Amino acid sequence: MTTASDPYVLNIGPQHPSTHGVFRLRVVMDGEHLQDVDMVVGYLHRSMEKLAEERTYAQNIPFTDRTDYLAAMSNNLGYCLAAELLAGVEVPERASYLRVIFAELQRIASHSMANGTFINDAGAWQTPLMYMFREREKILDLFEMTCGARLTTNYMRIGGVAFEPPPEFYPAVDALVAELPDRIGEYTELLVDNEILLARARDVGVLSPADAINASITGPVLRASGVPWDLRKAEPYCAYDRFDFGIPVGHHGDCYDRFLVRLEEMRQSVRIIRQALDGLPSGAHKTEIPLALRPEPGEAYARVEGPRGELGFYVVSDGGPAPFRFHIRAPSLINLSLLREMAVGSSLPDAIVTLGSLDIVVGEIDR
Amino acid sequence: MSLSVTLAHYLAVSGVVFGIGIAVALGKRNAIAVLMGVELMLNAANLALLAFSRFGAAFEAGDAPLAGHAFVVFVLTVAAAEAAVALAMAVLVYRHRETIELDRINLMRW
Amino acid sequence: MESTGIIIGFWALAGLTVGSAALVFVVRNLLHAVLALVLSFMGMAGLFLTLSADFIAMAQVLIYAGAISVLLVFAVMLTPLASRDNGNSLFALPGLAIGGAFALLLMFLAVDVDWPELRDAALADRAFADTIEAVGRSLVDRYAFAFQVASALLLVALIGAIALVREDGAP
Amino acid sequence: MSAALDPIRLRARLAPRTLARGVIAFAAFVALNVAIAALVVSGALDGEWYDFRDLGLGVQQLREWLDEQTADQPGWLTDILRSTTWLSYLVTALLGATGILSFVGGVLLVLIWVERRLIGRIQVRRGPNRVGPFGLLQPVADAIKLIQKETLIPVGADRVMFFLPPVLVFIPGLLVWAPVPWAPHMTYVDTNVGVLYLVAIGSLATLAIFMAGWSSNNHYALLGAMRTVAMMISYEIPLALSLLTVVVLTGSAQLSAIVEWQSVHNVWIVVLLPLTLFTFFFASTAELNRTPNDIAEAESEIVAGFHTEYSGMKFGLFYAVELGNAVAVSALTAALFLGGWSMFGLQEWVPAYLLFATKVAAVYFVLVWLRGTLPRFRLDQLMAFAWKYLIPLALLNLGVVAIEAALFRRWEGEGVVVLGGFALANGLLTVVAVRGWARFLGYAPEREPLLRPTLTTGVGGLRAVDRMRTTR
Repeated sequence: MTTASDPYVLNIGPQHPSTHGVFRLRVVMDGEHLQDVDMVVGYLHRSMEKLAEERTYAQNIPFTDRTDYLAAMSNNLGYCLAAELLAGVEVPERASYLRVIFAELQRIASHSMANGTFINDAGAWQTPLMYMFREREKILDLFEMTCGARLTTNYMRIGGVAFEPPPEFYPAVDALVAELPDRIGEYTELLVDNEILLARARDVGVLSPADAINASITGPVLRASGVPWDLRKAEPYCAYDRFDFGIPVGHHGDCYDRFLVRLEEMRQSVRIIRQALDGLPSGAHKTEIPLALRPEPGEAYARVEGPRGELGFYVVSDGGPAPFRFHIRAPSLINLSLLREMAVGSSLPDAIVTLGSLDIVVGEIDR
Repeated sequence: MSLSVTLAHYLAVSGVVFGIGIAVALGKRNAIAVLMGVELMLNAANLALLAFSRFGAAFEAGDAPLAGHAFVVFVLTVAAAEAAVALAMAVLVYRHRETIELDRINLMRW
Repeated sequence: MESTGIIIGFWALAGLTVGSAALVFVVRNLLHAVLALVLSFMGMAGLFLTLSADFIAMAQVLIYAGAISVLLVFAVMLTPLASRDNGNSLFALPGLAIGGAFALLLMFLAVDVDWPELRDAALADRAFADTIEAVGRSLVDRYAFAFQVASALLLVALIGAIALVREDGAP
Repeated sequence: MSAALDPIRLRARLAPRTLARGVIAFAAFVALNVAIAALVVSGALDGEWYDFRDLGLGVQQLREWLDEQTADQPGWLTDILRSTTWLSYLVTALLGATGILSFVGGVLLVLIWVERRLIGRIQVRRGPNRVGPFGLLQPVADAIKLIQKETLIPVGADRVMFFLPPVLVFIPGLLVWAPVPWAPHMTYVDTNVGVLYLVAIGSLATLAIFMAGWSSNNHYALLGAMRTVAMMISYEIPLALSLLTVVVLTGSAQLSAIVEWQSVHNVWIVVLLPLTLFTFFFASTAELNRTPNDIAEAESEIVAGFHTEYSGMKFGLFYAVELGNAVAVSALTAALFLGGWSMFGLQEWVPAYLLFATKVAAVYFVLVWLRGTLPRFRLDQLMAFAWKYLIPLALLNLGVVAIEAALFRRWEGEGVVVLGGFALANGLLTVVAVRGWARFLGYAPEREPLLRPTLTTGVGGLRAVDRMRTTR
């Protein structure tokens, strides 16, 4: 006979504690079980790609801050790489190293946030989140010290970085780098092998390597599925080919692996920062370029390994001072695309944990 | 006028509740409501048993002073069992017929 | 029983019990009827307390107000397409008549018969201080067999209920 | 913990003046205690109404005095009321009710602050510290804010059933305090069905919560209510079984008698029945909707569960009841498992109710600690844990303890030896049963080692995945 209850529609969001912004899941549920998931995006759409066509290349850098507002540095970097590729601008060695340092600091900050909110979604009442915010806060202090802003940094420039870090930056970052492994060890003690977290996240939201590749999923989510793919290794930009680091690869492809992969990436980022600080060359931090950059007509696509995955910027020039076409390959949006496949058939708490493990930033999804 | 409460008071309350139980059990369409009537009747019986146990001189047996209480324990057991099975049956009937109105469950087969 | 507390308690609780039992018949919403029923059960537990049956009163609260009422609510919830009203059947009037007749008969018997009941001092002597031990002893001593049968009945009811509502293909 | 407190490390900078004041205060404290000790030793307090160690004595004597006064003076009032003891009943009932109400009210106001401060400390932040000294008035400010707020009624809500639950859940929240033994003579309702009373009271809130969820006309609320009801029903069984285990061991369902038993045998039941304490505590957290079992109001999933639609003071009542129940469970844990007011003879010196309150605070701290630390389970995991794990273990434990209790009655003479043996046996049983049953159910973490992510330096696509699989 038929089941005793009828499916009903539940709107998770746009205002809900676990949608990480304004994002809506329209869920068809049978009791606690999900029969269908529909993702409704667009609440935060600011038409950045269109706006960029009206502004000069340099003026577009602040916009990239506002897409993925948790990883502004990586966004700056990706865009500047694309613009440099398009205009053929050489970047000084020191600028490349500084870019690596700040991008990796940003990765640690972003992964702290990602793991913290993930654990929060799994039900730990804010404590791990607060712990991870503590480290993120120190990193944001470093950013503020260097460029005056904490969240929307606007630090990278076409041809280098905007400012030389102040003298007090180096002892602070040394102290942080020395401290971070202990802090990450603290999270490991609190959370890894935690029975409840294992019960909640192990074998939940499993994504097979083939599915992940077919859906063009990137970043920690892809690596957690077992695919060893990292642009910093596959297609080294800046100075990544000069550093010794590993890329963590998971074996189950579940939420727990995503969490562990992010945790391990934080450790590797600390390694990279340490090496970059040790080998920081002297010289100019920026190549002088004309204020109104007018690249030759053509197109360029540059991609970086952002905290959320492959962050690509596609810029087309018609010879004018503003891009003719500007497109952002937002990893959050593409990683989110398989949520339906991962969540349908599981229960509501599993879906929430899966969503949390994908680490979406709605500003980037909607742009 | 005596204000004191006697056995008759309790038995009267028991009788009234029992009557209401009968009315509910006979007069309601919904199977669950009928079950509620039955529970009311059982409760009334419990009250009568306990009242006799408290007041009854004729029922005093030396070696079993609380026979009424023990009986009530059994009645409670039976009530719980009966409620579980009856409600399970109501749910089962609902699954087949999409109704639990006794007026409309009038076929011997489906 | 002449103590003031018992007299006040009896009349208040009797009013509560009978009134809310009547509400079960009167209200038009099935869930409201369940609530009225629970109120009636609670009043009944209070009446048991006035009869110095503390153990039974607690068991009444636990089983009726705590368990059976939730069971009823769940049954209502699990039958969503059935009407949620507390409508009367064709037998409403005859049922009311029969119920009223029964109530009148029982009340008449209660008042008319000269019950061989204890009074005053003899009654006060039997205000049981420790029913739980006495009931427990009688259950495992004099009524041991009945106790076993009752537990078997509960087990059978448990298995029966599970077997009835189990969906095909459920593990 | 130490790492958590690290950034707000307390640095005491003592000025000489402050130091001198502190020394004087300490000396005064010691002198006061010596005076009290002398008073206690002299025996002047024993059995008197001003015995501060047990406020119940005073009430008892007040009651006897009132009975004497009313017995000899038949007036029109006693004539109508036909009984002479009514005044003492009335007065003591009012006294007890006032005591409980003021205690619960005060506790609710203070403990909100305590909980938020503690969690703040656990979470490397400060917690409320703005309103009043140390933020102590924060709960008052919150209450005022909540009272001012508009009470929203959702469209399509069942009004009667929407308004009743906040009140209805409060009733068991207060009633549960009745049999709690504060000191040898300080129990409001010292009923000998105390434990059964607790179980019965505990089951009452279920229906109110269900009403709240159902009448809100909101899917989140209904989901929360369904979860709560399912969980409360499931966890009532291990809860009742664990309470029953204590009753079987001590031979009484009277809470004061259980504490008395622990006092007489100089042992805390937690030593004898560790598994029972675990069952009781875990089931209690489930009944309380506290982490790790707070699925009923899991804010990341179903917003606020059954009270999603409640605003203003109605929400405040739910919140307060939840907190009050947490304290009540702490009190029951302290009374049943941690020796209640007894403290190996210390209760002769220190007011017993203070000892009890200290234990309650300690257990409450554990509850807050759990809340600040653990993630939450999923509904089906919790249900499976109750039915597959806790209930069988509690039943096994009950059987073992029944045998032990029978043995204990026989050999009561050698209390220390026998109880020590039981403690050892039960501790061993706990370890063996917990691990063995877990393995029987198929949980064996050591058999399948957790696979941590592996570090590689090469990159690739699906073929690289296969390569990694084979080399692993």
